[in-house]
Amino acid sequence: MGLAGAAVVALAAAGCGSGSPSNSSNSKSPVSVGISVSLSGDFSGDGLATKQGYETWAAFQNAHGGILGRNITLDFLSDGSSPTQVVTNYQKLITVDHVDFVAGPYSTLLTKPASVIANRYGYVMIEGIGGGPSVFQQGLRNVFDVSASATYQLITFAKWLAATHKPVSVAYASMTDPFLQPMLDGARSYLTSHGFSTAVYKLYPLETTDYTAIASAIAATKAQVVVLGTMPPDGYAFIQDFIQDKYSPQVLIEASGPDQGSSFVKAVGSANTGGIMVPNTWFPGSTYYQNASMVSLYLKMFGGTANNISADVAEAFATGQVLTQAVDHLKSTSNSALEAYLHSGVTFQSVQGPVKFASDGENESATPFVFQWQNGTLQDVLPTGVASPKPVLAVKPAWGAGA
Amino acid sequence: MTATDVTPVGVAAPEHIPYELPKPARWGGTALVLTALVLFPLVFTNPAVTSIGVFTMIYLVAACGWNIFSGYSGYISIGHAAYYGIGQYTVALVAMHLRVPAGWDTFALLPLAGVVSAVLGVPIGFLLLRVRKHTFIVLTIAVMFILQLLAFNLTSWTNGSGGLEMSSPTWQGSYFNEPFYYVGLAGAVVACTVSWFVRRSKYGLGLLSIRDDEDRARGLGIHATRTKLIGYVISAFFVGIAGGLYAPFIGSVYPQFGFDPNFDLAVAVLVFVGGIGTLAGPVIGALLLIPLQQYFYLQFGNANLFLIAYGVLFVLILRLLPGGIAPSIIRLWRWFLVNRRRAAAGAGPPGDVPAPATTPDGGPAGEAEGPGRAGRKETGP
Amino acid sequence: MSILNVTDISKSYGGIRALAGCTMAFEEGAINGLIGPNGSGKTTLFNVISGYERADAGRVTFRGTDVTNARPETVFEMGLGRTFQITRIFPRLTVMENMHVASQRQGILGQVRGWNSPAERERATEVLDFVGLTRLAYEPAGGLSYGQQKLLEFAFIVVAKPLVILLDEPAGGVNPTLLRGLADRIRALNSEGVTFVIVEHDMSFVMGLCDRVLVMHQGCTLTAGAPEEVRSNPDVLEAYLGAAPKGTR
Amino acid sequence: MVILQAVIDGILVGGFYALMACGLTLVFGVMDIVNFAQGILVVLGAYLSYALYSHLRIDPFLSLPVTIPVMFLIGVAVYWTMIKPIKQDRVIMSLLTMFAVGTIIEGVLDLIFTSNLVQIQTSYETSSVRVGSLIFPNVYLYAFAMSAVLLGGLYFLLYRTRFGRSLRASMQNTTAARLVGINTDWVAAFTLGIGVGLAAAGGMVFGLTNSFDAASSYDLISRLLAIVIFGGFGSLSGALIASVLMLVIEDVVAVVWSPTWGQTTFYIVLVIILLLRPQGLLGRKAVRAQ
Repeated sequence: MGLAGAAVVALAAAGCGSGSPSNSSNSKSPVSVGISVSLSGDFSGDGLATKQGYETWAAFQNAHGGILGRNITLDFLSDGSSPTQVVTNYQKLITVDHVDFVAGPYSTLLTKPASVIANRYGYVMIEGIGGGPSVFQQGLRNVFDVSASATYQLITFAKWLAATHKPVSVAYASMTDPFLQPMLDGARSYLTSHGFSTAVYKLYPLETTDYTAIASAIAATKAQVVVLGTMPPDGYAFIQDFIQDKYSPQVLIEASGPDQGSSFVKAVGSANTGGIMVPNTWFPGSTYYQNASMVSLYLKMFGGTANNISADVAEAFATGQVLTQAVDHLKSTSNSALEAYLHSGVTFQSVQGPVKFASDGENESATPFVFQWQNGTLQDVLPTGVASPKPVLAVKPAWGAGA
Repeated sequence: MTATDVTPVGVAAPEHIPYELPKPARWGGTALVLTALVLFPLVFTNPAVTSIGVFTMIYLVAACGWNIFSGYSGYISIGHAAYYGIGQYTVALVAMHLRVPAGWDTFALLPLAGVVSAVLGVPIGFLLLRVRKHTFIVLTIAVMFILQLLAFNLTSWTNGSGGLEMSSPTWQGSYFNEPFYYVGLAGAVVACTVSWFVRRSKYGLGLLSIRDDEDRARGLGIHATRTKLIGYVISAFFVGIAGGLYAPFIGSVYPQFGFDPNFDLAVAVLVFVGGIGTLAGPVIGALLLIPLQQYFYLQFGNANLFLIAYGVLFVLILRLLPGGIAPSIIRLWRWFLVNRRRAAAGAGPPGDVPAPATTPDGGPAGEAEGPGRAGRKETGP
Repeated sequence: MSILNVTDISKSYGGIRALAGCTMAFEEGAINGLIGPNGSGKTTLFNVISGYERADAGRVTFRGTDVTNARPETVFEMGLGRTFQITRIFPRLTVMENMHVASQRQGILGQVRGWNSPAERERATEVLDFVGLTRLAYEPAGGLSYGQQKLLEFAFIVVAKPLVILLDEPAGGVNPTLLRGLADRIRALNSEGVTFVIVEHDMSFVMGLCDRVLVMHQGCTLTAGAPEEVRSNPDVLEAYLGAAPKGTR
Repeated sequence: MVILQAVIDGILVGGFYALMACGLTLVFGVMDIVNFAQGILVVLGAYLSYALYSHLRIDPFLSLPVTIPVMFLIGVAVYWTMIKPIKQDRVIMSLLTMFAVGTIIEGVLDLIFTSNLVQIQTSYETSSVRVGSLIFPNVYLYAFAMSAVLLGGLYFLLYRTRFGRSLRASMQNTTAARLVGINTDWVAAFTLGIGVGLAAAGGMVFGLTNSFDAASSYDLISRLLAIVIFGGFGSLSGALIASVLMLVIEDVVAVVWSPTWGQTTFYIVLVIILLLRPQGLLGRKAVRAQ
């Protein structure tokens, strides 16, 4: 390790000396991390949150000695949510800017081409927001997802349901999305294997703008358990439509939407939030590694309230955390060393909890939380035993009785 | 609107002033551009730059193909992403099922991608070409979305929203892009050559006559439907090839990036900027806009003003260069010639205008509506 | 012997009957004049014959074969070319290119080859020489004056050597000297065996040129015969006075 | 019952799609312009109502008297500055110009409202009327009523007023209209204004029933264009029928089969219709230049 490590450090130093814009107060040349983010196009909303997450991490880490005692500089390029641009961007980051490391863009769609490029240049693609199975099926050894991958997202919920409820029929609906759909299927296969029948299973295209019909179809089944693979907009719409239909299932969990804090409350009305569940890889009040400081720093940098912090922020921050720990341990900026080390089965700490990589790069020790709206606040209720969960409301209050 | 109110050339141009650059300039220019393109990756070896080059080539192939139909026939298709997608899925699926090793072998699939697109283009084109220009524009989009939705829904084939992977070649990063680039360049050369042949052929004249006045052309023995369909299929072929090159380069295929509305607009826009219906138009457009756009993203992508700047720039081009860059160059050249002759002959006759708004190819089709309409109206006594 | 027959052709637009069971025969090798007051259905008849409009009823036969509601391209290929009252040329093509659109080629090879073979160019130039457009051969046709466009349309029909040529007001907007030349050209072609059907309001032109004149009125044939007979026919006068005549447009 | 519910949903939602589609088809009929920016203009309308509601607490429905005129003026302005100068190749040039205009608007909206999804949150958005086992959401009922009123007004404007006459005249034949002394430029400008004004109303409802951002425009425009060719370019009643039909088909298919096939089915129906009637459901034959 010694000699090789030294050599690598020297190389890397030379490498980034030639490239990355070194505008740091730190005497030593900074460690540069290159990221492509979607600041326009379909993913622009999450793209911005992702960028903020990385920025929060860099600011925090630089305040705590950076990496290897060197400052961290972030090199952002915008990709307009297009894989074409992502490909160009990561090649520029690696071959022109000579960044030391690259981190993941937003969404499974873009992480795939990005990780291929990284792999081509022997870079590790460490990411927190590209957990669709297809990312891990590429057979690339340089991809590492610090978050819970799609298939694991709803597993906590499914286990709880199977353990606490008698098998009933479940209504499923999901957007056709490389992340959401596997997520829903993951839960469905587990529940089916535990005797839960399927009342209805609806997939709807991204372009859908009117959900009333799908909602009514679900309502018509009178299913008492509803599992939805939603993005925020349709997440809101479904609940609004259920209320319109006067249909109040006992258990209602949505992939995304209820986690959006105040905008969710505004959308569905605080009185209706009660009992609604959402899986989450992170939450503001989590006691996990450095979470408190991340939250406070984020609020200092970007304002807003803790409940409005998007999970994208934490996922990006966690990515940075794992990178920091690994590199500080290795004492080198060699990507090959990093790849080997991340594969070595070590467990890292992050704002999203422990991170331990399976051979395909999924985070196998990820235990996604389940949250539930109780009395107008989002409480973590599952898994029991982690952090300080509130007891679950096994039956969702009827609409309007939740506050 | 009819040609009547255009100043009669008989008066305007006592001697003929060519509507094209002199032969040496044309051939010299072509040779120059070609050499530049061949040498490009050897000079700029940086992968970030060459990857921009690859995308430029992909769009160049598509643009030339698109222009062969939409440019020459005047039927603007904003749905050719249909074949971009078909090309991508063809290559991905065949490579997957026949276990075609990544690398040079995948390039062997390109003609197949083209052929599949062309074959599917026959029924689709037949259907689309039943309607005339305006409806056609929108109908092409509709068909493109149908295919996109099918790609989402026929999961057993396409793996739906999950998309398809293509294992990428094991080539070194330092020269990974070059093979794609040169294959793309080859494709572009073929596309442009075909475009050149069409423009010069009797068949091409049929297409152009359809652009100007379809009904008149039919009255002169031009089999409009057949002629249009052939053109449509040729263009589908090349766009399919472009898609077939894109898939292995990106390494994955998704419905929304295969059947991509943005691709449609991009191609139409760059051909228009270059000069629709001209030989050089698509080339100029692609070589200019694609690098420019990617560079824009790299430089100013983070600024929210990006979209605004892009839109404004586009409006300006539409406004300042009617008919596109290529015709504008020719207009400039003629203006120069006229002045030189005027200078030679002392003060020229007063009515001596540099160039009418129309040029033999690529000029505006405004008048094309005129006589056509008139012809229609007179049908009632 | 008649080369082009129209039998009981009817065509109406909503309420208006443009053609009311119109029947007429055009003699092979003749220069047929087709006259009649505005709105008597001359142009509609042309459109029906040349396949631009569907007839509601009746038959059109050309060279003995039924071409009722045939597609324009088919009719043309059978040897019937026409010009339009309001000229229709290809404005963005050069005059020379316009001349070549109509020239027929056989087989795929013919389609793939360049659009102007020396032979074709020679013939085109020869026709252009006559209509005096050679000078403008490589200008975009859209730049031509209306009169020039009318001549061009006539020219690119002629170049395709059809057996029958329908001319819809060829004299309109053409200056007198050219007009005389035009008449000569028509006679010349006619002597080579080309049949003409000419709709024209310029009576002196028609009477001077045509061997046979057919008169239409309210969508039917009124009368037909040699120019002088027609001129002396009271019904014709009646028809024209009945519907206030306009001269050439 | 479920199917009946789906049909009702389809009709209610179709109502306000008709608003946006009518704007599009009207503009086309008069000017041969495919207004590619209609999608983003709808979103702009949604944002206007959203802004008025979130800052001045003006109920979205009551904000219409403000937003519609504003959008109308925008439409007129766009015509004079962008469309009128186009001399040749109008059809495609105007299409591209409107696309460019749309891009600019999108950029501006991104700048002002950022790309975070918003929705107009009213008190009545979750309330509904129940008839037997059928549900009529209030929002959609109001929206439907509003659409009816506006479309009725449009009908009156077109068929009962002098302006309407000259507008329909220019629809029939621009040159002729100009000959009989109609100032076709003003007619065109007003028409684009009306089209954009309708987008304001449609956008308001869209913002009331969907979370949206500037990027939402792309899904919208593709649907609107489909509706318009289905109904036949330039035909208002066609657009109306097509909108309702589209939503009903989608919703019913979504219920009895799968939502993913809903849109596909509609598009396939569309293609079949156009095979039989290339000019669309109620399109004027003239559209098919013969």
